[in-house]
Amino acid sequence: MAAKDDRKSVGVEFVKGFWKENPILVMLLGMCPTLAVTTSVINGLTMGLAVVFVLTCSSLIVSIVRNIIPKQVRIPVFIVIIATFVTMVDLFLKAFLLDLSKALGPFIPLIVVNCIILGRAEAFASKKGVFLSVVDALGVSFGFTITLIILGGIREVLGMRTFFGHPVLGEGFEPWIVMLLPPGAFITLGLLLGVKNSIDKRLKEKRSR
Amino acid sequence: MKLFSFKGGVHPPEMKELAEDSPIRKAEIPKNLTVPLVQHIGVPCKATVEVGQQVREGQVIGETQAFVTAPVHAPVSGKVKKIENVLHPLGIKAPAVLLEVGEGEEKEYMEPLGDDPAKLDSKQMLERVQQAGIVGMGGATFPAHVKFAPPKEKKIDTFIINGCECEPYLTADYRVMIEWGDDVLLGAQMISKILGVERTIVGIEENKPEAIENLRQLTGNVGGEVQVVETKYPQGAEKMLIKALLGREVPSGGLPMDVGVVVSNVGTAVAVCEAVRDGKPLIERVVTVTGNGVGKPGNFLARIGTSVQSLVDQAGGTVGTVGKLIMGGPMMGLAQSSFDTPVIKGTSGILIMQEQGEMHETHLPCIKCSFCVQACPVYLIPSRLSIIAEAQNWKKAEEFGVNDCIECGCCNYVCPSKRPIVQFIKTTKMKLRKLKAMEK
Amino acid sequence: MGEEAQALILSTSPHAKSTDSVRKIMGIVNLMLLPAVAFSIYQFGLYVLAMYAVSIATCLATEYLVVRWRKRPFSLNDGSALVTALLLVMVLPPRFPLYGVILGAVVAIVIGKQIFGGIGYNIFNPALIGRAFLAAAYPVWITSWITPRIGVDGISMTDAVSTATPLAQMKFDGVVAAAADLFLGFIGGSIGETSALLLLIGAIYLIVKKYIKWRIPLSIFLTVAVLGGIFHLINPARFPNPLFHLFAGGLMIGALYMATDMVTSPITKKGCVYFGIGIGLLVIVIRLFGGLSEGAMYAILFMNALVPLINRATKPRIFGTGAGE
Amino acid sequence: MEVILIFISAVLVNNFVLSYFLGICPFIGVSERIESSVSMGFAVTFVLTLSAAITWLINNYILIAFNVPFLQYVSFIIVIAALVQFVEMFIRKTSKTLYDALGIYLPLITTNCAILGLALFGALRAYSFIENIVFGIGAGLGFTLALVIMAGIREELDLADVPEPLKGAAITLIIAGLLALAFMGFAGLISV
Amino acid sequence: MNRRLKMLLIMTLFACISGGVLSLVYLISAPLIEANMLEEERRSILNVVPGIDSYEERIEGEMKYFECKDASGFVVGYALPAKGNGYQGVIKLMVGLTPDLSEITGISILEQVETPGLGGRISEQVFQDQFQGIKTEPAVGYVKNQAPDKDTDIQAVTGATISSRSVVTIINRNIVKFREIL
Amino acid sequence: MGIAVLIISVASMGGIGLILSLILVVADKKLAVKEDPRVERALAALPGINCGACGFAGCSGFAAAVAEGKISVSGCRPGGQEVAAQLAQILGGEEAEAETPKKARVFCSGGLKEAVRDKVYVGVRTCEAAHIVGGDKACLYSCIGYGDCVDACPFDAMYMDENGLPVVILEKCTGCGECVKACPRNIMGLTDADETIHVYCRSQDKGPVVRKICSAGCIACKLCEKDDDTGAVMVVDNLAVIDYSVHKDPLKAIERCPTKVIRVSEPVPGFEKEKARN
Ligand SMILES: Cc1cc2nc3c(=O)[nH]c(=O)nc-3n(C[C@H](O)[C@H](O)[C@H](O)COP(=O)(O)O)c2cc1C
Ligand SMILES: Cc1cc2nc3c(=O)[nH]c(=O)nc-3n(C[C@H](O)[C@H](O)[C@H](O)COP(=O)(O)O)c2cc1C
Ligand SMILES: Cc1cc2nc3c(=O)[nH]c(=O)nc-3n(C[C@H](O)[C@H](O)[C@H](O)COP(=O)(O)O)c2cc1C
Ligand SMILES: Cc1cc2nc3c(=O)[nH]c(=O)nc-3n(C[C@H](O)[C@H](O)[C@H](O)CO)c2cc1C
Ligand code: SF4
Ligand code: SF4
Ligand code: SF4
Ligand code: SF4
Ligand code: FES
Repeated sequence: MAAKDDRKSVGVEFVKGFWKENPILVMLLGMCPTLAVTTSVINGLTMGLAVVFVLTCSSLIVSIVRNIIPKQVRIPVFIVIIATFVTMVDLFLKAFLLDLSKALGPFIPLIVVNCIILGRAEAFASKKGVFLSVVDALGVSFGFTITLIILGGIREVLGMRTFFGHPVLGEGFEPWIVMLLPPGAFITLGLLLGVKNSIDKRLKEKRSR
Repeated sequence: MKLFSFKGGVHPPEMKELAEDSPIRKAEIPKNLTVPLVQHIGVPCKATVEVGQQVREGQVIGETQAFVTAPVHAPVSGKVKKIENVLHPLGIKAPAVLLEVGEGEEKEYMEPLGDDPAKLDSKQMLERVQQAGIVGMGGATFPAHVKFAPPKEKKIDTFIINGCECEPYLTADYRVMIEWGDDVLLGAQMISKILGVERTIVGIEENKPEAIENLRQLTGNVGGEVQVVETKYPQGAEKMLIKALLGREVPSGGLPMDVGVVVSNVGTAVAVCEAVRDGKPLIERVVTVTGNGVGKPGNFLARIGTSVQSLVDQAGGTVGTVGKLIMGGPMMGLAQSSFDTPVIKGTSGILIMQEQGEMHETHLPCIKCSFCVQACPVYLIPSRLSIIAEAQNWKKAEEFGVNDCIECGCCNYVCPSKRPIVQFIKTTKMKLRKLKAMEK
Repeated sequence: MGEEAQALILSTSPHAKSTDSVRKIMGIVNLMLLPAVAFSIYQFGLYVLAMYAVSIATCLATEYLVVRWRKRPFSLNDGSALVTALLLVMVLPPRFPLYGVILGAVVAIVIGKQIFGGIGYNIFNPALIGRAFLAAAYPVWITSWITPRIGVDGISMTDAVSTATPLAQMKFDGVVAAAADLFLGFIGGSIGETSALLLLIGAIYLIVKKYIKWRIPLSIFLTVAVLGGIFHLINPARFPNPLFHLFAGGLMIGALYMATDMVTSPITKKGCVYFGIGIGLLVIVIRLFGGLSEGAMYAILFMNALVPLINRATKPRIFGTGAGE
Repeated sequence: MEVILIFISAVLVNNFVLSYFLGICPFIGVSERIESSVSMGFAVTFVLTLSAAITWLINNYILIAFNVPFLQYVSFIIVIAALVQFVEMFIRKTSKTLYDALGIYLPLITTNCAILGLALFGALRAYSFIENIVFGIGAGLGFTLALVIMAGIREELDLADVPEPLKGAAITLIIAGLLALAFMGFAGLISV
Repeated sequence: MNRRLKMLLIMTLFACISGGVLSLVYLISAPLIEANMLEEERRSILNVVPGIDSYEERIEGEMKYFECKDASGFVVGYALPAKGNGYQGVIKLMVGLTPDLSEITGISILEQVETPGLGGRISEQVFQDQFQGIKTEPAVGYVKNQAPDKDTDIQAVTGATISSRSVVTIINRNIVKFREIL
Repeated sequence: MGIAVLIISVASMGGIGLILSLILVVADKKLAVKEDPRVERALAALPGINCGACGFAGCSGFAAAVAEGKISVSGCRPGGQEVAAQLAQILGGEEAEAETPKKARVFCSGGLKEAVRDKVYVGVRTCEAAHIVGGDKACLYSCIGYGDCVDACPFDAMYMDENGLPVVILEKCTGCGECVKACPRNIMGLTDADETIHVYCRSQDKGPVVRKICSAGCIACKLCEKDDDTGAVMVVDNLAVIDYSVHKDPLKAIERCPTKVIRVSEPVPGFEKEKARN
């Protein structure tokens, strides 16, 4: 049964987003940006950081105001809050990192629809205080970011022979363009998911023994 | 000429040459007979005799009052040695009367009714069929008197004698048609009279020209018509035969009588003829003993209860290493675990196959070649069914029509992956029946 | 009682089985491919032989490893991996790099087949998955062709004169090759697709053996011919004649050997016809209006994806239900 | 002609799911059975078309007219959310059958990238009103196509011997990848 | 308080706050974004019409173009934004022309979603540079896998004929339209 | 300019917000639909984000399915364990109190070592399928040994031992009876958790027959019946049976049984017999 949350260490709360409650690999949420922007590590990283910002800020606000919001308009209000932060990120990118903003295209605004999910999930776990909500949001969004980086890494290395823009595979390796295309994205994520599941299975077997 | 036929089906090697030229021989009666009390579909019989009691050939030894049932008669005169559970050809333990053959020759037959169908009374004949314990001898062993008395609202217009014998190896019906053609046709006329139908057809596969010839000639005297159908398994399945001859489709879950037809095996016709004309109950039948595992394949007129071992001995004993002992044909017959099982009313053949490596082959995943789909005579998708059944998704199997399967084995025969499709289907049907029973 | 000593075998009916087996079917398909394989080596040189060898070795090794890893019954000897290996090479350009062949073979077996559970379960044609993956990974190489019988003794990439396939010439330059040359195979193109004649001979034998469902290739050819003919009549200058369509590119090998792969084609007769029509339609659309010069591969893959739906839509009426005759 | 190209592009060439990666969550979630995938597909098509119209109006008559483009995301998403919620309530009240067939899928659609993505792409490309609606219909049908195909495949694979760790979402993603490979054949259909 | 009234108020309130906050953020970032955009535009124009001093945006009906002048105010060329479909999606580009429109002074691919490493190579400088000095009469053309021998032709990117052809077609189409305007 | 933008955006957002909330308010009033309270409560417990990851059309679909018991409470991925617990609580309130707990037992002792196998079975390796032709053991009442029961157990409470017989892990067994349903030979049976003495055979063959084909079966020698004084053991149809309603442990019978087919097993922890014995 759910132990009292305050007894859980902050660390645990933070770390669970990386594996046990990884938004992509476990909850299967936020797949669209995951697939779309991971053509390179830097894109994945930027997207991830954008999510970190939006999620943390909106978690903060949502957990503060949620008690005054009537049930029927809860979702619309949350959407407004999240969309506000998303717009900020977007404006920021346009102002300072135009190239990245172009590369990520409309997937930055799409954080809105993902974050409703995360924000809402956070909101209903009503036992949590403001602080733990933020920690939780940070954990989940960093889990998201790391997954994006892994995925982006695989695709960038195989698709462009580079990692973070630095050549890592020799000239002899002719890059597989397919990794940058939709099929590469789907297949890589599918396999990644498979790897995660089989590690989980192995861990479970080990524990049961 | 375009032959009558149906869609689907397969052409397994016929292998009839092993026994088709061997005339019907009266089989020796062994010392002991095992007469199971369940030899039909329906309510099992109860023994009406006691251990130690003397019985006469033709005497009733098992009976119940239920309608869907058929009495069992003593195949020979002798003494009741035991009444106990024995291994039945169906692979179960079932009660049987064990007889020790006595010296006496006296019989206890019923009174003959006459041999002119025109003069015979339908009701009396029907009663006789019931008393004689006649069941369908094509394999289904459904009590004949029930089949011949369809509910009033079903108008029957055609009676079909099933002379296809589409199962490979088997030649019993073929020999009967050649040697006892009169009896077959006479029996057919009697049944037609009972049913009150105008049209009587004998359907015979093209590969039995002698039988066709013989019956064509005889129909001149006795009446009825002979139609030739394509040689294709399972032409003899009644649904297929009706489709081939009349173009009618027995509805799913229905019976031939739903399309105004009754189908009977040639052996059944002979049994009816003998019961009416001679007052003889069903105590013996023609059994083909064949296969590459037996020395001299042949056709035997054997008493019910004769052990397989005894018949095999008379057919030259076994040859080589026996792999399978099958009661019935290779396509639908039941594998037996012992040579001690007795011949029963539904036993049309005993097939002994030498050991072959393939018999131990295990199956592969379905490669969706669709051979089975093309072969299935009732238009199912056996491949899908077998996969569904393998995944034990019983409900879905029902949606895919598993209960419409006639278990002909065509799909299984053609499958290059050697999938035990029929076994999957049988298991599923059993499971579904069990689940239904449990729901109630 | 003597005979009883040894145990009888118990199994359910039927006790007779046909002599067809997966292994035999695959074996014969392999055999029927051989003439075209041999001709392709004659056409394009020993390098192609090396490609076949590499592909076969990789496919078999991959299959073996995966099956062992999954602890499934040994499946190597069913011969299906060999079919995949041969067909994969047959749809590649004659000077495709060997490590590309390895990649394609691994993808074909692992992603195209084993991921779904191995033989029989795959949705898409494994060889075509391999090729489609290679096309997307190395789009330039997959469209680099050489003229047959020039530099055949050579092993390297450079000694052969590069050329365009008849379809590419048609598409980008408006040149239409002669049907006879196409039919006999004296033109550029993928390794195994060049000789329609040899492919047809093998396929006819397979049709007679009923190992391929004739409805599929027939409806593909008819659709392509009819649609191609209609467009040709509308604008002969822009659209080539139907014969050209039939014999150019991968249509022959695709229609005869790849669309007919049992595992990935419909199981009903009607379904096969729809499947064939779909492929024919897509081939024409892609060839005439798409960005690629050859659409057979994508057409087949796309229709593969539709097979479950086709099977469902054409599920036969169970005997004794609905409208009988 | 332009309209036709937009349509073909949205359905086949740049299929929303397989090429633009929009609406992946429901694509994975609701593609287990063919019946529900068909319903879901039509519900999405309906909402996409509707929101294509509404967001075009908002974009052109409010955001552009008053020169406040930065309110795009907020206004689009909130309008869509409220709209879908309203439609759901409406259908639920008016027709039980329609609700069972389509309505139950509506809430799922709000949080689906495809809807917002459509609105944003439409605004970005400055489509005309008609073009935007055709774009919406095309995107919806493209989504439906991919979803139904996937459902067919998954029903088939239900009984297959798929390696344990790959069952479910993983194999679905891989199949989506293979589908995307197959859809690459349509590329170039729209080129000038 | 009435539940429904509360719903109304809260939602409106949050919408207003959002509008307010966003407009503040926008006001801060707007100049930067504006500058970014202008800089990009300027760069692409300078790229395609070299050696100019100033340019001016003109709108004629459906068409937008830039009139480019040298230090003395002479029109030394035009920069023409254009777009059309490529292999996979829309290609946007800027093409620079001499004042009589007979010759291309340069092109610059602004946006494209072609296959990376293939059609995507139309964004490479080598490909774009080919267009310098290409004659536009009767029309720009392309050849494959060989050096062009006509002064109207460029060489297509290997394996990406369609993308290359699309670029050429887009250019031709817009030049024709532009001629009608001038 | 700045102020203008501020006012416009506040006004337009306010306008949009106002209109939309008006619509929703009106809809809330006019279009409200009554729901099954359980579904409603389940829905309230769910995240409400309609992600679709559960395979249902949104949270309400899932809630309805859960309320009808069609799917496990743990089907919501974003919700995780907490939601599952809440749902279980919501639904659990109405579940009936269970009677005496039952445990599954394996009523066959004829494993690979004990039972004679006199034929070779070829075919699908499940009990149900093998049962059609009789399996490979000579005893037609025996456990077939392909473990349908083990596969059917939803709680992982069974396994096959080296001797080819299923074993119930009594601590894990919940008495759901799935194994009983799965077994085609009626080998699996449910008994009260606190019963420890059972006859581990189902054979109705006569003694001499059993002797020939199984070294562990009931040979119907009737020693148990004769020598036991509790009256709880009887031989019916060649098989010893225990009458549990007698509520007495037939300890003598255990001693007497020559094939040790009547055995006493360790009590299940937590279910030790409380009633006084003999
Ligand atoms: C697949 C299959 C094949 C059959 N083949 C024959 C056959 O060859 N000859 C035959 O008389 N009955 C055959 N039957 C049985 C018939 O369907 C039908 O039950 C029988 O002819 C009715 O006659 P009866 O009641 O006298 O046995 C077959 C049944 C099935 C399902
Ligand atoms: C290349 C080829 C084409 C055929 N085309 C037809 C045809 O168009 N129509 C037809 O009825 N039979 C055709 N056949 C004959 C078939 O081999 C055979 O009649 C058919 O498969 C019968 O079996 P089925 O209808 O059960 O599949 C063709 C045979 C071959 C070898
Ligand atoms: C994965 C893949 C991506 C492709 N991308 C492009 C592309 O971006 N631009 C293009 O013009 N053609 C593209 N093509 C099309 C082929 O390369 C086509 O055959 C080529 O345009 C023909 O030109 P060629 O005559 O120069 O070989 C692509 C093909 C594939 C398989
Ligand atoms: C007629 C026929 C055609 C086949 N065509 C192919 C093919 O195009 N590609 C392939 O990988 N395997 C092919 N196979 C082999 C085999 O069916 C295939 O590997 C299965 O899809 C593996 O499950 C073919 C087999 C047959 C019998
Ligand atoms: S599914 Fe049944 S009826 Fe059809 S071929 Fe197989 S056994 Fe015969
Ligand atoms: S015959 Fe066998 S392999 Fe072929 S489709 Fe049927 S079940 Fe599958
Ligand atoms: S299936 Fe049920 S009764 Fe049988 S062992 Fe498992 S938990 Fe116990
Ligand atoms: S107990 Fe029943 S189900 Fe279990 S292995 Fe034995 S026969 Fe099979
Ligand atoms: S991230 Fe879920 S639908 Fe796009």
